[in-house]
Amino acid sequence: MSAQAINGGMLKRLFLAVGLTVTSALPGFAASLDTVTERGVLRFAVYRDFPPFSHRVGGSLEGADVDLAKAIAGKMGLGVEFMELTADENMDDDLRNAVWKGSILGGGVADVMMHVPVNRDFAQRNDLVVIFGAYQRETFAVARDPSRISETAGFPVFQTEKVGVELDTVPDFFLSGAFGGRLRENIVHYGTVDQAADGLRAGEVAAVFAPLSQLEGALGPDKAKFPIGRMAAPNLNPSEWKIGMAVKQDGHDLAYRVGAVVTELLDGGTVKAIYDRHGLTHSAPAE
Amino acid sequence: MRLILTIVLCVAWTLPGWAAGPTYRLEPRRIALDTYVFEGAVEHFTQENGGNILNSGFIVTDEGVIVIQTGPSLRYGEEMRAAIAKVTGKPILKVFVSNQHPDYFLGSQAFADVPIAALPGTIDGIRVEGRAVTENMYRLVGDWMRGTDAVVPTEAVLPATQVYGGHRLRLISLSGHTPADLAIYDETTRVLFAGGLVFSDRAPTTPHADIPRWLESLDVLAALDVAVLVPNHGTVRSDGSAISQTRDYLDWLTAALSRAAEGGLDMTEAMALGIPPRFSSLAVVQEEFIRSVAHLYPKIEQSVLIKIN
Amino acid sequence: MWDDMRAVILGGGDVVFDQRVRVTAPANAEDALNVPVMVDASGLDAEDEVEEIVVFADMNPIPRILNYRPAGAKPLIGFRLKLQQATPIRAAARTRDGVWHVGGVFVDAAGGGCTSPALAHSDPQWERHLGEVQARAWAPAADGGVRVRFRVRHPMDTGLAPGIPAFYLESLAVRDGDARDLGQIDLFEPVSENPVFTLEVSPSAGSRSLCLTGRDNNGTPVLADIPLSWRQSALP
Amino acid sequence: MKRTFAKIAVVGAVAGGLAVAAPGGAAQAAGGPTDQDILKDAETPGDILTYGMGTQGQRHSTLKAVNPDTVKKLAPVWAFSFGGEKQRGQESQPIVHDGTIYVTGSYSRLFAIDARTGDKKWQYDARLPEGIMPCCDVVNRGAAIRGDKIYFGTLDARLVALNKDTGKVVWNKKVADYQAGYSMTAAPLIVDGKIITGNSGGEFGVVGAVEARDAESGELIWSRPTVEGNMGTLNGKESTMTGVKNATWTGDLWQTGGGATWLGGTYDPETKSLFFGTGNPAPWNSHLRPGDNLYTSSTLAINPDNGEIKWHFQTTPHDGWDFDGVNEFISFDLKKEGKVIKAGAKADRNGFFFVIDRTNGKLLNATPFVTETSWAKGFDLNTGKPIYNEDKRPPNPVDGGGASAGQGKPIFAAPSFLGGKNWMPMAYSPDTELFYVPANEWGMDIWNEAITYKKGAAYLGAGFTIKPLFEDYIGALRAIDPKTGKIVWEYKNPAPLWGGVLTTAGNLVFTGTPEGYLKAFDAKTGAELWKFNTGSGIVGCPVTWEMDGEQYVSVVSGWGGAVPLWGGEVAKKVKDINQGGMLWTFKLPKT
Repeated sequence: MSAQAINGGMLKRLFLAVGLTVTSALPGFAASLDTVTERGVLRFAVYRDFPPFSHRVGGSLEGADVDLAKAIAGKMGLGVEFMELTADENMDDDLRNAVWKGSILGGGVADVMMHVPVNRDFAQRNDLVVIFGAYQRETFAVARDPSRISETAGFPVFQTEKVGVELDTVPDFFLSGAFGGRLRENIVHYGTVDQAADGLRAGEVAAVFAPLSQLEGALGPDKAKFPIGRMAAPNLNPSEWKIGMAVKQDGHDLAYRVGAVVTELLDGGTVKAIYDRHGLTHSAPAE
Repeated sequence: MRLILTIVLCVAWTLPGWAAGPTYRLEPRRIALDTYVFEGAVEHFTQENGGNILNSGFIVTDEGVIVIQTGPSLRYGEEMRAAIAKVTGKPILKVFVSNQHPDYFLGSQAFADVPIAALPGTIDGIRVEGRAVTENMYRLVGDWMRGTDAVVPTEAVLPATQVYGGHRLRLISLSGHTPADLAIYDETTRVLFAGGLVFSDRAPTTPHADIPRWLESLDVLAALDVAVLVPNHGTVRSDGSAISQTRDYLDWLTAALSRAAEGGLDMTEAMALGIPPRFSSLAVVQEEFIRSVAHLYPKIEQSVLIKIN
Repeated sequence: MWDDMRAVILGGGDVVFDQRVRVTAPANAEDALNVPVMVDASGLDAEDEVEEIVVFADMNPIPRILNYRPAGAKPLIGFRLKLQQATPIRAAARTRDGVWHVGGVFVDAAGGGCTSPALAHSDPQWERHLGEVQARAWAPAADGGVRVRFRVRHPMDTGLAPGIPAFYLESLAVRDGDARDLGQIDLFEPVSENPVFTLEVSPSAGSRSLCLTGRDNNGTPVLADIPLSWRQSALP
Repeated sequence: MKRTFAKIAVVGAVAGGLAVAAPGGAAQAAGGPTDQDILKDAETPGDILTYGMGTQGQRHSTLKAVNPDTVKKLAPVWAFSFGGEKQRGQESQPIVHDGTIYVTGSYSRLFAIDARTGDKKWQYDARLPEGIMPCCDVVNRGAAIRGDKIYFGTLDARLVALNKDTGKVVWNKKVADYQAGYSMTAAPLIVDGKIITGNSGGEFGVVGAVEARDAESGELIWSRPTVEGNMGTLNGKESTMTGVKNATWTGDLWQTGGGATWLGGTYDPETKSLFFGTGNPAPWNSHLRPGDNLYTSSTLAINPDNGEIKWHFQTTPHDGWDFDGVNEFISFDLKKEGKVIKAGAKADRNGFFFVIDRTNGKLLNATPFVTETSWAKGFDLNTGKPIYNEDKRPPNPVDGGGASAGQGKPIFAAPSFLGGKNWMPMAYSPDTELFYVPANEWGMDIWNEAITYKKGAAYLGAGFTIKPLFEDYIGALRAIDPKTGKIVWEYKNPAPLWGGVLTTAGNLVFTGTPEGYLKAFDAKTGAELWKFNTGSGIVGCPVTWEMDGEQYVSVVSGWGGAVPLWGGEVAKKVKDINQGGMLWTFKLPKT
C-alpha cells in the first residue's frame, strides 16, 4: 500500500462528486436491474426533512425509510446511495423529480423512490412510473392529553377542546367539515405534524389528529404522556392507505426484484424490526 | 514520489519491447507445514516492481489450496496460480481477500472459477472504489496492469473457524487499517496471515485508517499464540514482534499529532516533526509520516479548535 | 511564465528572489484538495517591515491564492490550498520600501484539485453550517506573538466545476480588543474548502479576545470572537 | 455622457433642487441613478431604470425613430449568451444605465453587458443551496438600480445588492426561509431610498407580505402582511394589524392564509401609493374557508412611508379556482367624458380587465378580456363584487360525485388557473390610450379531492387538467380601450403568450412568442409589421432605449416558465421548443 491508497481515496471523492455532476446533466438516467447490478449501487430517493422516515440527525441521514432502503440494498448485495428529495406541490411532481425525469435544478434521478402511496387511481394517473412493493399500511390516529380528553371520547369532544392538525391534510379536511362545521373554531393549524406535537406538549391543543407513524415519530418518548389511539371516524376518506415504492416505467425487472426483497423483509420481520427501532407501529399492508 | 513515477512512466513509454510484458518471477517460500508465502518488495508501487509489494500466500490442504490475497494485477494472479501449480497438483479451493486495497485483490481475475471470499465491508469498498483504484494502479505501474479489472469478491466472510482439509482456519473480522480487515489464523500450524493490520520493518500507511480501532485489532492479534506471522508488507517473523512494532509506531504517531495540534502547530509544522530514532529502521518512514499527517491531522486539529459561533 | 505572473500578480515594483521568504509545503500533494503551505517572511523583519504577502501558484488555473497584510502580526501565515497540477508555490513579501521579496517551493500534485467540485457539493447540509468558526489562541511565546488558528466552514467552490458558480470567502480580518487591525487576508478560489489558518498576532495588552470578521463573494458574513483565555481567566 | 447632461437638465428643470434634498445623497455622489431619476424613468428614454420602464409600469417609451415606416429594417446588433447548462426560462426585463445593460438570468444570475458591443462586463452567479423548490421554473424577472448598486432577488429568498460597476456583493439579506418554500423571482421596486419587495412561497402555510428595506443597508423598515389578523411592523416594532381578525376568515386559517405577493408591485408618485397584487388563499378547497378571505386575490394600495394599507380591491373574493391575483396594477390617466380620472388597470388571472380609481380603490369598470369567464357573469359596479356562477365553483368533495371516493365533482372552468393573463406584464400607451394585454385562451377541468398525496401522506388538494379553448390559438395579444373595456384589435398566436409587452410613441407594440419571434405590431391597427426569430421561445419583456442618438430594442430569449411544467394538453403544443438563454439587441441600420 502506498501512494495509490490516497489517490484511490481522493479519486473516489472526485469520482463521486463528478458523478453527481454528470448525472445531473443526464436527466433520463434510469436504471434497469442489470445496470444497477453492474453499478453495484442502488440509489434511493427519500424525502428531505421527513421524520421519522428520512431526516438528518447531526448530519447523518436516518429514519425508517432510510433503514429499509439499506436493508433492501443489503439483501440484494448492493451498495446504497441516497438522493434527498424536496417535496414539491404533490406526489405526481415528486415522482417526476425522483425517478422519471429529475428536478429542473439537476441532481439526476434515483433508481427507487421510497414512501410512495400504493393506490390504483394514483398509479393510473402516473403512467411513467411503476408503483409497487407496499411495505406499510398507514392510518390516522389521535394523540391526546389524557388530563383533558378521556380514552373513550370521540370527535365531538373538539366542540370544546382544541385539536391540532397539519394544514390542508385529510385530518384538517375531515374536522373542518365534520358535524356541520361545528369543530372549525377549535382546529389549530400547524405547518407540520412535528409542530402540532409541540403544540400538544405546550398545552396549546388537547389533541393532535394525524397519520399514526408521523404522530409516533413526532412524540417520540412523549408517547407515554400523550396516549395515541383511534377515534371512530365515519366518512373519513381515505381512512388508511398503503405505502410502497416507485421506479421508472421501464424498470419493471428492478421493481420485481426489489418487490421480492421487500416481501422477504416483511415476512422475515425485518421491516417490523426497523419500525420498532424507530418507535413506530408497523402494520403490514394486507393484499 | 509522484514526480519520480511520472518520469519513470515517460521512460517506460519509450522502451521498445516493453509491451511484451515483464514478469514478477514469483517464488513461493515455505514458511510452515503446507504454508507458502510470496514475498513482495518493501517499497511503494513503482514501474519496476509492478506493484509487487505485498506478501501473499497459500495453504495446501488435503482438500485443495487456500489462497490468501491475489496481488496487484491479473498478471500477478496468473503467475501466482502457475507457481502454486508447481508446488501442488491440488485444485484451488477458495481465495481470501483481506481488505479493499488494490494489491490485495486485483489478481482475482485469475481465480474467477473459485469462490473469492472477503468481509462485507471489503466487498462494499471494492464495489464502490474498485474501478477508480484500478485506474489509478494503471497510472502508477503501467503495463503490468494490462487486462486487469476489479473483481468484486463473491462470498461474504463471517467471523468463524472453518476446517479445510485438515487445517482449522480462524477467520477474524477486524478493522482500523481499512473499514474491514480480515486476519486468518491457521490453528493447525499457528501461522497468522495478519492482513493489512501488521507492518514489519516498514512504516504503516494510513489513508483509510481509524487508529483507535486499529489498536484494538492489534490487541486481538497479540492475544494469539503465533508461530509464524505473515505481515502484509515486510519481513515474515516467527513471533509477534511486528505487532508491537506496528503498535509502537501508531501510538507514537497519534500522540505526536495530538501534541502538535494541542500546541497550535500548523500542518506543515507537524510534518516537520522529528521521528524518534527507534523507527529509523522502518522502511519509507519519512514519506509515510508526512502522508499520515495529511491523512490524520485535519481531524485531530478540529478536535482542539473550539466552536465559537 | 514568470514574467507574466510577475506583471499580473505583483504589478510594478522591484522584485528580488530572497531566501528569507520561506515557503514550506510537502514535496508531494498527498491530497491535492488540501495541500498545506506555510509562508514565513519574518527573516525580512530585521531589515524592513513586511506590509503585504502575496501567495500564488504559477501553474494553477487560478494562480492567485491569497494576500495577507500583517499590520499587527508576524509576517507568517499557514493555510491549505487546492492544486490542479505540479507547480511552484510562491510567496512575494512587499516591504515598506516597495520591493517584492520572492520565495517559493515546488509541489507535485496528481491533478484534479481545482476543477473537482468541493466535497460540500455532495453534502446537502453545507448551507446550514456556512460561516461557522472553530478557533483557538495560544498564550504568547517568548517573542510575544499570540498564535491563533481558526477554521471557517465554507465550500470554497472555484467556479471551474460545471454547474457550480464560484463561491468562496473573499476576506477575513483579525482585530484585537481595541478594534486595532492585526491582519487582513484576501482569499481567492484555490484556498481549500473549510479553510484553516495559522497566524501570529500581537494584540494590545488589554485585549481579552480577538475579533474575526469576513465575508464571502455572495455577501455572507463571518463573525466570531476568539477568546484569549489566559487573559480572561487572569482578570477578576 | 450626453445622456447624463440631458438628465441633469431634466432634473434641474422639473425637480429643481429636490434631488439634492432627497435621501441617498451618497448614492448620487457615486454617480448612479437617484431616487428622482427613478421616479422620472418613464420620461427619460436614454435609460431604463425600473422594471416596467417607469414605476407606474406602463412599459411605454417616448422614442419614435423605430416606427411603422422604419421597423422593417430593424436588425440585430449583437446577441449575448447566458451560457452554461442553465438555459431555462428567461423572464427578465433588462435595466439600461450609462451604456451598461443589467439583465438577470435563470438560476439567480445577473449579467452586466456593454450596451454598445455586447461584451460582458461582469457576471454574478448566486450559489444556490440544495433543496430549493421554486414552483414555476428557476426564473428571475429583473433587477433594480439605485446609486452605485444593482439589486435582485434569488431563488433561495435572498435580496442581493451588488456594486453596479464591479459586480461585487455589497450586502446579501435573507428575506425568507427557502426551506419553508419561499423564493424570490420578481424585480424589486425602489421608492424614496427604500427597496420594496413581495414574497413568493409554496402553497402551504405561507402568508404574503410586502416589505420595505433601506436601499443602502438592506435593513428592514416596514412589513405588511397581506392576510387579515396578521401584524405589520415598522422600524422594528409592531405597527398595525392587517384588516380585522376573523372578519372574513374562520378559525386560525388567517395564520396560513396564502396571499403571496410574488410578482412585486408598481408605484404611483402622484398618489404616493404602492400597488401590490396578492395571490390566492390557502387551502385550495374554498369550502373549508367560508368568507371573502381578505386580502387574498386582491390589489392593495400601500403607503410607502409606513406600510399602511390605503385601500384594497378584491378581484376574486373567496377564490376557489387558484386565480392568483398578483397581476400588475398600472396607473394611467383615464380620459372620460372630458374629465381626467387618476385610474389604474389590472388584467387579472380571473379573466377580467379592471379599471379602478387609484385614489380610493373604487371599481370603475370590469370587463372580460378573454372569451370565457365561466366563474362569474360580471361585476356589480356598485358593490365591486363579482356576480358568481355558483355552479362553476369546484364542489366540496364531501358531497362526492367525483371519479372515486373522496373526490369532488369535476367542473369545467375558464380561464384555467394559469390565468387569462399570468405574470407577463401588459403595456399602456398614452398616445393610443389603449392597453395591450398578452392573454391566453384556456380552461380547466378542476375538482377538489381528498386523495392527493404529499410526502406520501394523504392530503387534501385540487386536481386540474388544462385544456385549450380553441384549436388554432391559445395566445392572444389584445388592445383594450380602458374607457369601454372593448377589444380594439387582437393578434392570435398558436402557443400561449408568456412574455411582456412594450409600446412606443412610434406607434408600435412589441412582444415575444414561445415560437421564438420578437414581433412588432401597429399600435393602432394590430397589423403585424416585423418579426425576428431569436432561436428559442421568448418569455421575457422587451425594452427600448436611446444611445448615441439611435434607438435600440432589447429582449431576452429562452423558453421556460410555468407552461412546460404545468400545461397538460398545452404542454404538448410547446414540447418541441428548444431552450435557450440570450439577450438580443436590435437597432436600425445607420443611413
